[in-house]
Amino acid sequence: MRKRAKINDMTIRVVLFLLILTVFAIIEPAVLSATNVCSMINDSIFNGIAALGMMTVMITGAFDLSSMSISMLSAFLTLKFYNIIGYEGDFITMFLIAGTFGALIAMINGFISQKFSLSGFVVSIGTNLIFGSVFFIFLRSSYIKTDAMPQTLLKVRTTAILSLQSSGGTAANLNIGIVVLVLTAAALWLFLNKTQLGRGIYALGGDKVAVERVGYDPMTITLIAYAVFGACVAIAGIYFYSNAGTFEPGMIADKGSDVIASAIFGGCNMKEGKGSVGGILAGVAIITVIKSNLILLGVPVYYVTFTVGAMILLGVLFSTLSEQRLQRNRGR
Amino acid sequence: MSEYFLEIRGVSKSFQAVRALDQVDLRVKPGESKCLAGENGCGKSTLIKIISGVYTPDCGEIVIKGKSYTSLTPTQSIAAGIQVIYQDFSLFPNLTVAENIAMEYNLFHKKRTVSKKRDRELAKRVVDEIGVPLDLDAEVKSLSVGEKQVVAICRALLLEAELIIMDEPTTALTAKEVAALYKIIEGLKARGIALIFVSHKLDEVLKVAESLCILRDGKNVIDGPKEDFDKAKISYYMTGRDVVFTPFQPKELGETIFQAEGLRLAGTFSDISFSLRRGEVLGITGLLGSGRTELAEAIFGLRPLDGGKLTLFGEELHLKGGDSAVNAGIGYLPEDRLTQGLFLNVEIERNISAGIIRKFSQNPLGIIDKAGLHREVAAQVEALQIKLGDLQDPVSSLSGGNQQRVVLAKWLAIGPKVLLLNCPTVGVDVGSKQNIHETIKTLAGEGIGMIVISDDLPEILSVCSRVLVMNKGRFTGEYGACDLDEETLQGMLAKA
Amino acid sequence: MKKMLSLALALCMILAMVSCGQKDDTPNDPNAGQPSQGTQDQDQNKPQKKLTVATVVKAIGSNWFDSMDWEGTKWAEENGADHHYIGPTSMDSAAQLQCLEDAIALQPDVLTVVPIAADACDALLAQARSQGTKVVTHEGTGLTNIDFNVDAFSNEGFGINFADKCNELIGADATYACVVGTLTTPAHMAWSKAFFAHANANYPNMTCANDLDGGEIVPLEGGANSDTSYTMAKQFLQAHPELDVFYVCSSSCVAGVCRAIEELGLGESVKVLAVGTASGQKTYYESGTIVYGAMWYPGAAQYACYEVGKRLIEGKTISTGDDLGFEGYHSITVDGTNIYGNAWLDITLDNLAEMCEVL
Amino acid sequence: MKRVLGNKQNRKTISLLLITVVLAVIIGSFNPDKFFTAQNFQSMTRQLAEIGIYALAMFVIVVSGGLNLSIVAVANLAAICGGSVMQGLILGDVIVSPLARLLVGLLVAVVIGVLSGVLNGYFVAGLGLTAVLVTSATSQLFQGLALVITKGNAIVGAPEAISALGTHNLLGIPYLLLLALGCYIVAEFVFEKTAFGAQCRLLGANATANQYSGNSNYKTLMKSYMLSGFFSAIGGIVSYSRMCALRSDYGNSLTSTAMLVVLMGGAWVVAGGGKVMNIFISLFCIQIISSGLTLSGTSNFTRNTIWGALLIAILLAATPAIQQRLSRLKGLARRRAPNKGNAA
Repeated sequence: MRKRAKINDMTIRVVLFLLILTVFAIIEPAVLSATNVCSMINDSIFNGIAALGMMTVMITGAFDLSSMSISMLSAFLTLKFYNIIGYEGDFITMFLIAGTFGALIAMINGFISQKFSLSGFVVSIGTNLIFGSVFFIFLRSSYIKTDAMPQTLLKVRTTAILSLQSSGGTAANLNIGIVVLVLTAAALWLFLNKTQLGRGIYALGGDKVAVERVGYDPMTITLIAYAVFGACVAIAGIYFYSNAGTFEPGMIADKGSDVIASAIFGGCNMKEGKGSVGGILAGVAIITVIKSNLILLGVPVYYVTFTVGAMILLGVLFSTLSEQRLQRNRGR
Repeated sequence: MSEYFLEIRGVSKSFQAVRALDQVDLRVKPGESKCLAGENGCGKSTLIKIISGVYTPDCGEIVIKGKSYTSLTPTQSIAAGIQVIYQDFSLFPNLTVAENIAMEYNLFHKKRTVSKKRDRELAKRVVDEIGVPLDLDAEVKSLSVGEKQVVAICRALLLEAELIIMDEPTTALTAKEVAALYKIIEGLKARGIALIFVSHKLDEVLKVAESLCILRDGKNVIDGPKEDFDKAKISYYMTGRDVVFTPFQPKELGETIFQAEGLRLAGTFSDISFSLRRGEVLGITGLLGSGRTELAEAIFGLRPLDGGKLTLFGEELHLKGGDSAVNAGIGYLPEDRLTQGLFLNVEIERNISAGIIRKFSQNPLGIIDKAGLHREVAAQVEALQIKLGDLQDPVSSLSGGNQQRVVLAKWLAIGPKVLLLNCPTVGVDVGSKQNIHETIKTLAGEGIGMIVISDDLPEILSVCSRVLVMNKGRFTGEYGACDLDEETLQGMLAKA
Repeated sequence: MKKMLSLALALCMILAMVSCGQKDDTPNDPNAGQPSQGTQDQDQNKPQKKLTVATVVKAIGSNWFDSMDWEGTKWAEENGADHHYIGPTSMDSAAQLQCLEDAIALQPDVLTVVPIAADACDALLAQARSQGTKVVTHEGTGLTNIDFNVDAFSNEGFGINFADKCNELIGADATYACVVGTLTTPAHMAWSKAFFAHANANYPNMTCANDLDGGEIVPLEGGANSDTSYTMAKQFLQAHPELDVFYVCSSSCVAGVCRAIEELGLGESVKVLAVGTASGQKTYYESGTIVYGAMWYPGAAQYACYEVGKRLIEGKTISTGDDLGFEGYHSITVDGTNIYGNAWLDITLDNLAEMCEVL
Repeated sequence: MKRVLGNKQNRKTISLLLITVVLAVIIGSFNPDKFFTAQNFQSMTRQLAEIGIYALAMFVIVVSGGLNLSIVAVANLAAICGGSVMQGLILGDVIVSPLARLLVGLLVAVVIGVLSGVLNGYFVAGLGLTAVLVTSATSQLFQGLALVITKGNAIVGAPEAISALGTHNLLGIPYLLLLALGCYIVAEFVFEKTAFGAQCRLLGANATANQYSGNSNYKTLMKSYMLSGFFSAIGGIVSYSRMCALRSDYGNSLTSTAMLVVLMGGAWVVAGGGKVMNIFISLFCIQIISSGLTLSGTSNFTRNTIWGALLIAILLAATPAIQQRLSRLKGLARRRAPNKGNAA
């Protein structure tokens, strides 16, 4: 009976994703061309990694608004670190260093909210302001030119793990970033489902009092959850800034709403400590397919924002109503 | 090696000014099932927390299998074979049954990785031992209260517990589930596991315990074998005064106040008909899943009826949820006090006035007549003698009994014509329970239509004048309270 | 309710009294009858009083606008003035308005503004001028309550230049598409409209791939960062395979559009005419995706603005041919309240290294 | 005095007031002759009036247990529709006289605000969807709608009365501040005196218990979203009066500032809590920091950091753990210096 329930939550999201994709493909067949598919996957990399991190914290019942400041700050510290040691960076250490910075920064949120029993959401509003600006008070300029960026990092955007010539003469390049997304998702899935600490995160989300009685230390679990959140968001951040080729603090600010939408769309439920890696990937797929095809479909420039808002609303309506219908005919 | 598994000698504990335990002794032999009884606030939960290592005692010693400790940590307590099943079971609703059972075992044995297969095997072994069918893959959220209890017991057994402490195990259970629990307890005793059974429900105490230790205000009152106790004596020791239950005889029966004909809610209950007359207290009882709570919520308008008619003083009622029931004068004391009945961290005054805000703000701007509201609240508090410090204190600072009186005050404030009470004395000490029963009877006398829905059979028998038995969504019988006793009523519950 | 009313009024009274008490009677003459507590500019021997100058940019934290801080400080040292560099952390006009109001409260002698939404600042600038501040804006086309607006070049000229470059480098029958930061950024819209009008007039078989709304071009919106312009450009390229060139007016969008072109392997067939810092788009010049770019050094415009302000205070008039003392502004052209320098810097592959030094 | 200080609610108000005054003095001293001027007072109060009304729109939803991310988009849409009517762009021929256009424009703006509340309310209260996702989706919906109406270019100019509201003063006090003060008095009245206010607080404290107390959550939540829409519309008109122009992408930084102010007013700390008066004081507090720091020549980065740090400090000071430590310190101080006469 549980097997059926698990699949059902996922099937609703996959059905919604396929529904939107087929409707788009009917209107504009180019949506399913190799180029566009690779392009959509590339667009989903940042959202995917960040949403995975957001989910880990949401499972413990906390909602964090400072994700973009943490990702920006970790990227900045990583780039400065490379400049100081004069190393041009590489595809492995860039993510490890950024992830560590992100984990350390995010753990501050976790510590304050757990130690003083404040809601994570409330703390994140304060720390979002601090993380986003504390380092730039003293710097003459918070901008890093392309020349000053570690050169190998700049190659991230042109490195494709799969490139083929699509029909319309446009190339289809699958960016190496997808490997990072897949590895992060796999690692997080293993951690959350296969390790005792990972189950502790679900336990903390299930019942804050019982988790201590069973033998977990709530502070450790909270710090680990925030560390995973910080690491994921930081990895997404360094990936974003390597693609951008330059560093400006304000660049990443408005990407936060998509990450939150993907997490909630992916079936993340703070009250019941629910959330799964599969659900998140489906949520990210839905948000990306909505946001990355409208111009291709010829939606006039003025109507894009309106259409995105309308589709997210209808999508949420669809998944909630079908979930409620499932709940009812399962007799619960 | 002393013949006792656990000995508590002269343990005291106080929090700031309050002295919770004063030189308490307790002895449990392996395989013995002892009941620790006492009113709410007598210190029994503090004593459990000391045994399970959550609190450290101010003085005295804890001797486990001859080894003496001045204080225990949770891990030491578990290592010594002590397991506690709390009243809320402390399970994880979002995780599966197998995982809930195996989690503490894995943590205790410092397991790093998790394998679903291993968890299922561990869980299966214990569940088969207990002999209660459980779906190991179901999420605990979807289980009934009885099933959750079994999961908690299995978790304790998995850690080879030699002493299991159960805190108020039967409060939320139905009669059938309580019977199943007793069978399990027999099984545990047979395997030499000691049992401490904390309860304030007299009938449970007599049925299960071999010996009894009663506490009052943090001190030992009496400790001895079950044989030399009966119900009256136990309540005397617990409350320090004589508590007598007499069946309720309404003085005179007035005209019909409330009429229900052919009520139907798809998949829950159908053709429910009854009438309520002035002065009587109608009791509705039935097992969990008999639809009694759904019926109450339907009458209160929270669940739209699929069929049937409700008439109050002759006029037909059309309930469309929200405030329509309250406007018509129907009050409902919900089953779960902490989440449905009260606003926990909100002041007592605002809790009591939650139902009558509209009544005291009839002017166009909706301005609340604060003085009038305050007078009404004070009157209710006075009428129900609610013991409280200041009306502005949060309601969470009150004892269980007083909290229930606050919810009752909330409903009496709306001047109800009909009052539905769903398990009115759950988690309430004997003294307050007695007091609430008296209040129900006096209210009935004053002409308010009283319907008590409960599965606490002694309560039904002592408060109600007429009893309707409900099973699987149907009324299976109507009886006068005086020609009924507990055993016959118990039998009828299970009958289809 | 009474409690609330009394508290609120008390609060306002305290602040009002405190501030009025300190205020000297004529706000725009900062040092007449200076209250007793000594301030550092007490020495009367300097011929004219120490100027306070302030600049409000679209957002702080990017090289483009920080250069206005560098040149502003340099000008202030040369002219013995206090320079204030003010701006929001995120490019949002509400945040900029708040910075602008604070800047006006500084009662500066010269105020420079680079408006996110020009008409949003118009009302406030009227107040600034009423208190005697000289308002000299940059990228402020469409503003009325200003003394002067200084631009490195005339917007039409800039747009027309790009149309000519498009014809020269891509071909007379090129299919082009314009990309702006947001549809509400006046300078970008002016350049796109000039490009469109000039192309229609002089290069008839050049076709515009953008939507048209009543004969007017509706450029693509690249958003404030390179990621949104990247996703937008990828889709537009697939929807319009016939496209030959993007004219990208917003410096923050150029990187995104170029990345999209290179990722779709269209580096040979689709080119970019870029506006923006050379250093920010260096790799795309080297890869040949950007065939021609132009920029101006905002720091120079800042220097010119302060210089114009100072001359206005000294009662001088500004006329065509004046020299504002900074490279590109040695002989300006004045057209109404608009001042154009010829501080337009072309960027091509060969002068790339030198341009990267500038910005 | 002891009774006033004793009550926990008042202690928070008094401490907030104290923090504000102390900050005013400290930050003012960086650039006294520019900070303590009527000019600066008016500029500060105009700014905090705008933030204040958006904060009210946010507070209405936070107090009933939700979050409204669409307040700015609704404000822009309401102002754009109202402004277009005022400028005669829409129904220009039907309504000719400027006064009629002004009044109808205001009415249109308020109606649009309330209607947006109905839409938000329908999804959150009717269908029970998460408020955060619904309002962030409707925010994009309303901003998109505004973009469609304005076709990207701005509506320039405003009727004389509107621009006067934004710039003129009455006896030295900006009209905007008086408008904001009016809104706060209305909000204080609603949330302290009326049934709807009490209902909102109960709904915020425990939605299930409110339902089981015979109160209709749907009606209360719908009304609170409509009230939030109403305040958003007024916020839109205030922004319009400050800019005398209308844009679809104005002000998305105001949402986070509004949340900051509502939080400082103590809204989230206790579910269903937060007093309108505390929010009003917090407004002055953050505005003094913002304007004071700009006048003293430090960048917005410093302002954001100090905002964040002050918020965390206020949150921590309210937690029981710190309060015990504080009371122990006070106890220590009292024991060491036994004060004469009054009972401690």
